[in-house]
Amino acid sequence: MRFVATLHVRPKSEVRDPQGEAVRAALRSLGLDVADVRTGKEIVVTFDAADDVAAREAVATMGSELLANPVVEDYTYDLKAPVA
Amino acid sequence: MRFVATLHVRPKSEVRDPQGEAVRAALRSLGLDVADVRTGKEIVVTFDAADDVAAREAVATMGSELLANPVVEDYTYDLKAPVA
Amino acid sequence: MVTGTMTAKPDLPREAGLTPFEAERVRALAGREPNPLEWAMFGAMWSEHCAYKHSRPLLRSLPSRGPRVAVGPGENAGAVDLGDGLLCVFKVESHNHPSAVEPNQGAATGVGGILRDVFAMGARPVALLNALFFGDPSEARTRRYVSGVVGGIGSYGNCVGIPDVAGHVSFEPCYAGNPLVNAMCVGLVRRERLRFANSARPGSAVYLVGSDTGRDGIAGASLLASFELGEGGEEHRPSVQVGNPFLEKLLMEATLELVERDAAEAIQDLGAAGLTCATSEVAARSRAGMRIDVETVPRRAQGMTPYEVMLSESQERMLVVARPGRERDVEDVFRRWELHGVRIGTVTDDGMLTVTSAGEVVATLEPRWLADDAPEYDVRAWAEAPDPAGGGAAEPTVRTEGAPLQKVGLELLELLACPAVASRRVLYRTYDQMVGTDTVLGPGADAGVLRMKGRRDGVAVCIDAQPRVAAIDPFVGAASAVAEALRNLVCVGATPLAITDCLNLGNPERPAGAWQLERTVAGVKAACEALGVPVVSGNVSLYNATRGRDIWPTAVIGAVGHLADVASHIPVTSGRRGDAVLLAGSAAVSLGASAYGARLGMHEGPVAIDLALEARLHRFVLAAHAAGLVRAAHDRSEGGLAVALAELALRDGVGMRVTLPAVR
Amino acid sequence: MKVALLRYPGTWSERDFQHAFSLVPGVETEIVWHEDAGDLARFDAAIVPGGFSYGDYVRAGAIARLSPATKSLCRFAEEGRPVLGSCNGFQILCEAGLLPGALLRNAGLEYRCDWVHVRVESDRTPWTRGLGGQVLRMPIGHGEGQWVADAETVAMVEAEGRVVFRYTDERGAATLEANPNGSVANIAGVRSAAGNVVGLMPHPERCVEALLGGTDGYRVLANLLPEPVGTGPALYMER
Repeated sequence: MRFVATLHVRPKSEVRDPQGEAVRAALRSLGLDVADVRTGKEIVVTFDAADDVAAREAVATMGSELLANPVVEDYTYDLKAPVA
Repeated sequence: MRFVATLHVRPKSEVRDPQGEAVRAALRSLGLDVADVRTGKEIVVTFDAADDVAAREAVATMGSELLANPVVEDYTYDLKAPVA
Repeated sequence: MVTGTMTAKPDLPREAGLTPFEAERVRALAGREPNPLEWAMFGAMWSEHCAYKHSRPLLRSLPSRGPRVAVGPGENAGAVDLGDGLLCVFKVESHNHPSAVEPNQGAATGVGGILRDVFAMGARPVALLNALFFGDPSEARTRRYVSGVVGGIGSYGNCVGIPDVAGHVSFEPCYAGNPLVNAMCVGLVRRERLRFANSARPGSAVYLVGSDTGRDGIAGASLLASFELGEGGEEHRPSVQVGNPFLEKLLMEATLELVERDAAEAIQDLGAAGLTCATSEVAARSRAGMRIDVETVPRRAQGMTPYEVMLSESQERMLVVARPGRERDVEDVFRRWELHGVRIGTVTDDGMLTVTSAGEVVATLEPRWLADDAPEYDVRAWAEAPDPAGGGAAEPTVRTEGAPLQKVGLELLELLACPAVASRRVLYRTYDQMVGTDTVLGPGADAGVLRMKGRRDGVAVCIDAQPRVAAIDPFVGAASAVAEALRNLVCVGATPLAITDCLNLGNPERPAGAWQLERTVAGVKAACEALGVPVVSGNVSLYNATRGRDIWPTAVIGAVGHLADVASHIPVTSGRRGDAVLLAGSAAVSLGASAYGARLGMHEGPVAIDLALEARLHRFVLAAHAAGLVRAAHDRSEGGLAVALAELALRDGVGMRVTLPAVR
Repeated sequence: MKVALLRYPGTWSERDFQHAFSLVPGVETEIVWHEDAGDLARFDAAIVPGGFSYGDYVRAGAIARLSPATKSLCRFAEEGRPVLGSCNGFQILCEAGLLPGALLRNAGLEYRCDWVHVRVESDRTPWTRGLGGQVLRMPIGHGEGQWVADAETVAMVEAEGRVVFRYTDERGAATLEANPNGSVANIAGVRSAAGNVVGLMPHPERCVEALLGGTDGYRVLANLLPEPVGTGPALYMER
């Protein structure tokens, strides 16, 4: 069965985000009253798995093995089951 | 008033996504049956604006002026109004 | 009355990383019980990483004087005189433990730190080099380390815009769980622009400039590098430092402009132990006091305690002491470079480092206690050579006697493809080697060569190590590393001026670790004396081990040489039909510690080095260069004679017909 | 002939361009800090040098686009005066809308520092006059150099002869192996409709002296002079 998982990978809150610092400064230069910016990655994976359980296991592997670096990043995901 | 906007910046469908191609290859090497991968950026901006309308204008400026390059990217956003 | 803001901890000294003996010494110096923040400051400053407790007694024996030496060990970096008032500033540093925790950021912040050491002296960085040591590349974990570390070095150096011109990479099993990342930086400065950390005067304003202070690396580098990763490696994880190379570029330009305008009287970069180290070192070296208020320190996180502000190792920060009356100029330079620079205190004449928070004194210690009075441990007291296995093994049997020719050819191809010998181009291709348009010879050559615009002379730089030899005999390994670095310089026709060294070793508290440290320093000393080259700067990284197994003693040598005329290096195909191919130096043949042996699973002695012969060899090659007789010279290292010949032929696209000398 | 070398926070090859132009007789250069670039009228040409402006955060050149210097650069370009953007400069010119397309991360995601060959596809620009069809050898050093655009733009750029440089082998053939970053149709540089604005990923300022491995960059920079000059100085020239 075909699934679509969207993984959101964000730097851990206590870890510094230089890109966020740069975007905040740039947005302020546009005259916007910006307090804070955090940047992260969003990865949309279209894949096949036997069933819902297998799909969740696959996404967990994607997150922990490759897409998020556990030392400096956390990840969440939402999984869209195939259209009935 | 304080708002939190989350902008999702994604490459246009017809444009290449070198990161997506690399991630797809890597996930397949982990033995996952992956058909397609699209990578994008997620930018969470905490900012102040007079009201909801001003907030939406601010986010539109962020997207079009800096965070997305219209030649190769589209962006969507969701806006969390301040907690009442 | 001094109050601590931390809740009382059962054993504060131990928590800060101090042994009971060291805690007693602290109490004796302070004449009272320090508060928790003060214990943490002592713990960071008396860590092995900052205080070199186990190596200082040995390092004093290294030769550090010479006609060309402008700045010797003890400063942010060493310097040699290139003539006409131009100095070459350089140093190598290790960032091993942070790179084991997070390879990309660990290596990137290692580059950031060594760059700041050089421009803190007022010198403009002109070249970066690195020496990397990994486990077996067939393991997935090693490949992750390699891509993380190389990616980190490239992303940082390329963004700041400093060319990477030379390097060394070793793949040996002992580094599998503990990779080594040594970064070297070379800079240039006019003598009158040289800046130190020892000229702060009472009354002068103290500024902290650069990135906001966060909780990253809380006592990270100083604590991390003072314990084996194996012991509770987990809870060290969160103290990861993240670098911002863009901010580093602004900080570099601002610092160099302050020096140009002569608006700063003392400059110090913030590295291990953060603000605690910078303030205590500037105060101690200037024989002055300093008063700072942590509330003025710009912060990135909310609710940070004075403890966290004083121990944070956030990257890209400098301490700048303004010349009296030049405060506005200093602040203008910060603004121009869009940097956040804040006055955090004043130099005083009461001989005390006093830290206040919202008007309340939270720490007051003599700077000297922190910067200079850490105990020293002479490892010779318990050094002990490991059992016979450490000695030279029996003569390895050479099984290839009279092997058919094509088999030898096949073996050469396999040797050229093995990790110890294979080209590193796939790695250095991801570094910018040409920014600055001064790179005459880059990675792949025997040494990097830089021209200096407006001058005819040039500078040659290289970085080398011999871990396979040192694993058998640490003395010979260290001496061979020095010899190989200088050999690479003379191959490009450069006269060696001085070296910087980074000694990466295991746990010095164990007899074998202590012996290896003592023999390694002795090897560097012997080679420097025999080859007439001083050590002007350096670094020691101890406790490199995984689950109790030490890495091989790894002396990394960075060398700088001088070329009278760089134009003679116009890159043309050097080999021409009919040119003679000569082997100079020792024709002795031994498979000891060879890459060839490694492929067959052999890793035994004997290993030896004839330093007198080495010195004569260097003089010979330089004389031949000076007489214009040499088209190309290449040194025989990993892979031996066959590989050296093959590399030269490949590089210059020529063939060679060679008859081997009689084997002795 | 007075040339402005724009400098944004994070730019680093303005000094390399200054040195390169010092070897071209009759050309004077001035490094212009981005905050002081309000009026470029006194200059005859402008260079947007390489570097990591604003750390290349978000996208290479994305933040530099917002700087006041970029707005006055657009005015300068609209007046028809010669503008050359190399590497980060090319990215900034695309972000600013002065040139078509965009620069994505290299295929394979790795930063590449190498020598490449490029064929001059259009000589209707101040920078490539007299060089049409020639194969130049120049260095590249970038991580985001993959030029892309939508199908219509690619077709237009090719049809109107607005491709200025194309990655090729040493004989001038635009092969797959010669493409270092995956750019569409091996495109290494394009020009504006009027032709006065040119952007390219390679670094001409890094190859103006034989000492550093090549002089083909000299022929691009020296093209600013009234009559085109031959090959660059064979040896390093003391200034």
